[in-house]
Amino acid sequence: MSECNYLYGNYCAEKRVTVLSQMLDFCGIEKDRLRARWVSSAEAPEFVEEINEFIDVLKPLGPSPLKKQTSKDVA
Amino acid sequence: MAGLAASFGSGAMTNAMGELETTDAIFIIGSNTATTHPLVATRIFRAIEKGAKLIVADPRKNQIAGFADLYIRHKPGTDVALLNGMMKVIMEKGLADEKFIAQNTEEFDAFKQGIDNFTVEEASEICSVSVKDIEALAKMYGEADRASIVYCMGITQHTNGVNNVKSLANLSMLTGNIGKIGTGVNPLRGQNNVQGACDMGGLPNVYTGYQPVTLGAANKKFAQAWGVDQLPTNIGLTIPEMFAGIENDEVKALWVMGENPVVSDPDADHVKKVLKKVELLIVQDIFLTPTAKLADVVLPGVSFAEKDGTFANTERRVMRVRKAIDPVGDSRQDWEIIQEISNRFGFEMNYDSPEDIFNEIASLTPSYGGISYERLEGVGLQWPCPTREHPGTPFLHKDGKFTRGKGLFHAITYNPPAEVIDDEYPFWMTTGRVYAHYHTGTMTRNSKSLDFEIPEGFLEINPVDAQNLDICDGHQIKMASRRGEIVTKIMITDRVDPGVVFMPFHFEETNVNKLTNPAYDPIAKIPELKVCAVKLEKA
Amino acid sequence: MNMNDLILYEEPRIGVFVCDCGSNIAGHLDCADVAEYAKTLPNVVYVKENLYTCSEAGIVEIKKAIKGQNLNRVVVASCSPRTHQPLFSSSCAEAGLNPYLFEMVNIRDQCSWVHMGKRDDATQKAKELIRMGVAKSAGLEPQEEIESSLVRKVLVMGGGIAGLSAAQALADMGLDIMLVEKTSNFGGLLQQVHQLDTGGSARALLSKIIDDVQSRSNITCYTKAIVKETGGYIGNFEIKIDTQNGLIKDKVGCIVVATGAVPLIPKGLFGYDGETVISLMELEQKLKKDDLTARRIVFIQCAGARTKEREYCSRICCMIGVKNAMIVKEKYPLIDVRILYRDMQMYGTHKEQMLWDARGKGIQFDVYNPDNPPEVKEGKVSFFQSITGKIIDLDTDLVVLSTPLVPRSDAPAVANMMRVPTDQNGFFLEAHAKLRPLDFAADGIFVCGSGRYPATSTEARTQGLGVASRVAAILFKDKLVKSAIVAKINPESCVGCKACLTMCPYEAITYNRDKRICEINEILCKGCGNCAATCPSHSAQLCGYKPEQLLAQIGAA
Amino acid sequence: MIDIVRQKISKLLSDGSVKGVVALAMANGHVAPCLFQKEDDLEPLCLGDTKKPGDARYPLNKVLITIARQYPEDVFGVLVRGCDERGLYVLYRLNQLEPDKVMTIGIACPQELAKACECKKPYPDELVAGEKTEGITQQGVQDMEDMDLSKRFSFWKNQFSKCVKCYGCRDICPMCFCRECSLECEDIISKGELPVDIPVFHLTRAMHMTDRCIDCGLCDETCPSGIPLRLLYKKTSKIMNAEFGFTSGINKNEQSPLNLMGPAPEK
Repeated sequence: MSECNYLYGNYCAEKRVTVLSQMLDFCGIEKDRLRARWVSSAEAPEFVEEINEFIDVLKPLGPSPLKKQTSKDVA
Repeated sequence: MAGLAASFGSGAMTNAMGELETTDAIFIIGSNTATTHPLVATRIFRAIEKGAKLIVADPRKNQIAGFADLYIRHKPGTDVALLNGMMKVIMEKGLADEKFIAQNTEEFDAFKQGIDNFTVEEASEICSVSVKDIEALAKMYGEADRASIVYCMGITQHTNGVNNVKSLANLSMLTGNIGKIGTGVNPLRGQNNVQGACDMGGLPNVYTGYQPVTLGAANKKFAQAWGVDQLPTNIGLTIPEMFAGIENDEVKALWVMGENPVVSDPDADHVKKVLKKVELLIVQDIFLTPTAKLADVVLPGVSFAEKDGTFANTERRVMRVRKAIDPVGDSRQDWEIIQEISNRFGFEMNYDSPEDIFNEIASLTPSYGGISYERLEGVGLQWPCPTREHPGTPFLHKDGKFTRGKGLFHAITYNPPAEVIDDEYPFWMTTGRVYAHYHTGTMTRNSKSLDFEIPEGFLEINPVDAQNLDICDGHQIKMASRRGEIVTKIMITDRVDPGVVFMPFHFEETNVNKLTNPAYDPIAKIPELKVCAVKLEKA
Repeated sequence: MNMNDLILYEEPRIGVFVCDCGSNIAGHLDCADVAEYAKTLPNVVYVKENLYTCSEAGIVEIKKAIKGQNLNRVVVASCSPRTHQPLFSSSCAEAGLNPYLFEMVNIRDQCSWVHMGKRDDATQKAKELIRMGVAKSAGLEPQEEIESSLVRKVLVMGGGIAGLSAAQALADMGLDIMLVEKTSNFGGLLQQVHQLDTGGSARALLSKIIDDVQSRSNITCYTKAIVKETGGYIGNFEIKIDTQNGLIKDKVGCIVVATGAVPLIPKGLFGYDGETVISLMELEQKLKKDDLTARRIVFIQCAGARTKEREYCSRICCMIGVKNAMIVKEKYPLIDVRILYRDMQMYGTHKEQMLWDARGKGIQFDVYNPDNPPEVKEGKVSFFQSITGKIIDLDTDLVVLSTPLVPRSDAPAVANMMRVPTDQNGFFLEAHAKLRPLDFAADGIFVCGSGRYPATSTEARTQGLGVASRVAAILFKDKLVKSAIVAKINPESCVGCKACLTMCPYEAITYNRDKRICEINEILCKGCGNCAATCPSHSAQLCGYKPEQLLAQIGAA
Repeated sequence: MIDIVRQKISKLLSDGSVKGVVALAMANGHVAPCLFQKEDDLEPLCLGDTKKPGDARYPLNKVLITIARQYPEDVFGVLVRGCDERGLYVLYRLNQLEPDKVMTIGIACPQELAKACECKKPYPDELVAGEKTEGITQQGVQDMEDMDLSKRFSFWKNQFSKCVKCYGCRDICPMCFCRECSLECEDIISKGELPVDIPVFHLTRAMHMTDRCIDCGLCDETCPSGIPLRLLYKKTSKIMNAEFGFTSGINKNEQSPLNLMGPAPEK
């Protein structure tokens, strides 16, 4: 965590993600749909692993029930 | 108004807004409630939370339709057919309240005969709604213990407007959903004080409280109160009649108070022509509206925040309105302007205050007889309130005792709109409102944030039609009717059916009322703003 | 209106350059197909696939296209922006295009490299990444680089070997140096050392350097002096030094922090008493004075290191322990020397060789278990020998504790004054251990020597020289030119809530009391975007990463 | 109670310690915010809630911010309840008001009002008039958390669908002071559309309220569509408390963990 190029940026982001994920959950949206991980640009394998893991979590959840339809159905 | 008056004897929302929360089914037809009447919508949402069923019938799938248990999309101008089809089902399924009909209504047989000659299949054909849906609609409304009807301009702004309303009245009487809490036929008023303006005789044929000018006793009473020998007994002119009068030189001067007919009235180009023709045009408003721009004299009125007096809202509730700030600049209270002009014409008015005027209203108007400023403290009173002891009337026609005596059934047959689609003008066009704007935008379009929200007009069109016209979302389209043409951007959406387009009328720049049909209902004189035939072409 | 602003009113004309990177990219995805796809994207008017876009030929290609095709945005899809963005954007600038209208898409590190063997997927992903980059580039705005003046003078804090070396090298380059030492003597920790690991005398080395430094006309030396205040920013630091002759105020362009570290005094550890149980540094003193009387010496490594309080490895103590053991053995061959250790940290071939030589000299090494540490009792060290499973008692008359270097007690105060961070152990934390080892995150301030982490004299000297070259790279420019990727605060909408101010790690934001708004010092701003993420009214925005630009990129995903 | 308040204001005005006092006045038949500047003009002073609890509450601090922006050198008094005082603490923290430019006239809310407001602390730290009454324990967030996920989803989807985008929640909010609002930023919130982006519109506001909301409940009172907005913001407060041990507006000088660099503080 202490390796952020901008010193504390990731800590600050993490705090906001903490709040947001719980708010999503409160609104009935699976909090697993939001994820923050710290992977440096030099860590390609870790990045792949993280993304694959995330995909494994996301797939069973299916598309978001809020996904916008292309046409606007109500006004 | 006229339709309800004919059926029930009183032309107003029969029940109180709050009662919507106590009902089992709400049938909304021709009302974009969530957008135009958010406070009524709030009650409806609460009702839904309590388990009430919501039925919405509208040619356009508006916001509140998203909450409906059943949404019916019928063709514009086919309300009577839909309602008759619905009543056919109700009668066939034995959902009619025969006891109520027998005890409290008249002319049922004539009505029944009309319905007998009509089939659900015909209704389905005319409205382009499946038989199954009409049956579901009938059952959901008919089976509810208490059911409320809510309607608005989608019902009234038709050449068949009065018939539409009478049909809704028929429906409520047929199922006994009238004269009880949580039932009724409820027209939503478009402005905060439309009801009040009508109550005050802002119609060509009545004094306050709907006392006909043709009625000798009323006439005499008012003459006496105002200290004159005699008052005219002939009925005045409606707006279309005034315009016609200007055209044939019978009307020389026009005083427009808080209206913007250049944008709001059908066939706008014609309206403009007429207003230019009239010898003296006086406009009283708070902004220099497109109509005020044509005026010879502009009188500065006051805004809501500077007003003092009473409003009567959609549920007949008379409420105090108090100024928050003193009138700005040279502007004056409307009553002061009227009084001043009257005095200059030689008829002395010497009212001291709105309360002074209100006391006169109460003394001359039976339905307002028991109301005083003192009693209006708090939440106000719903008329009729004839005596000082009367608690006001949340809902009308209690226990089937209609204002006119018995509820009157009307046999109504379906008539198509005044203008129908053909090969040359193949699209049905209907108009309405959007949430960010109010009426002709005289106020909302002067608000930076509201105008930012929706800054320009747009035409809603079904994806199928857009594809056929080979036009993309946000692009410009030329739309023409027999009366004029406009160019506007389009919004592709399946809120509307193929063959039907919708456009809001708030925008002077893309004034859809240049296209609308000025043909009006023969009784109510309300023009057919909600349906006309147009053609579309890529701009 | 200048040319740059005019671009905002032009339709974007985007040129896309897809790089094969030899086989690095083209080997794992279909670059030709990607390039073909790029042609279909909105506003893209020119697409070129290159074998190596970063080659001379590739650069010429970009420049030619900017002029010939009248491009006003350039997107290069290739490797890591960290290494190649400067090259491409400066090439754009050479062709007359504002360098901030350049956008880079990395289709190597997170695309071709991670999807090896999935050619179709990688190709598809590259297309999507380019689509996102193109979408963002259309909204890019030209930026003016930020320039400021430079004071060609350097403050070096600390007169140890690191600071001296830095001062020396900077003086060689002709810069003015203020060398500030807190104590009365230069030389730092090395003054206590007897003999260097390389064999030479510490004193000889030091006096040579100190004499040289003191003889330089462009080095002003201050002893018994303390830096009281630092303000300003790179190129223009304002400093106050408390000297024997009173307070000095001056301006310098860069600051070198070489404040060093101190050995841990092992009070309360292994019966430390300073006489029969001593520290490594005390042993150095004894060697210096030549008064070693012991016959049996036991070294205990990692004394007070790698514990709960001090988790880190001090790195150099193993080497120093072995070095001193060898000196002892050389000088007094009859002394029995044993070293008890947890694991030996003898990095580099030279030190590794030392270890073998030490064994050859008869120094005995034994492993101890930190869970069951050696015990020092009256004339005896007992420890558990895990190979034999026995408790071994060693008779001894001198125990030497190899203790770690620890941060100076005033390090937090220095960190606070300089507004630079320290790590969890209290050592100064450089901007990036691998990519920017001697820089602080705050521009113009550098670190060398043991203040950064325990270092040998050779390392400290090397770091000092390294810092000198980092400083020179800045101070020998005509003027300071800084990336325009900085945050800006819209004075119209700012409500002065100071949320950004508390979030800026570089202290680049100040509150303007008169205007009641927050303002950004663009020289100090590093473009991290913390303020933009914090501002409730979007008044703070990061140039080149505005919400609309990022959202266009996301929207195209 | 009102007499004590009137005396206090009168004193502040007469001894010149304040330039004016922002409080409530009964004028033209309704209660409205008013800036009192002369001790002789205190006749219409009132405390709101003339008829029933919550009848006339106004974000007086918001009025005060507007005035203070125009007259930054002057000291003003302001009538505060418990919630208003919490709001002041946050506004000090966010530099919208300066503590030494504000003098509070604190009044405690009667139990009835505290109950109607579901107020955790119905009195200010600095009390001038009224009796301290018990805070109310809140159950709403817990109840919502106890529902299962899909129920929560449909609940909020329905609630958010009712929004008519009137911005009443923002405009009444004593903690909203930005000149430009994210809710009107086209890049985030699509305009001209109803229902508003679900849940983006309301969650955006909630995220902005995370370390600010002082749980006064004006948003709930104002919303014409009856969306339980306060519940949403209560949840953010609960998270802030559970994760970072922070409660907005409870301590005068406490910085928000979201505005501190580095990792979350130890609980």
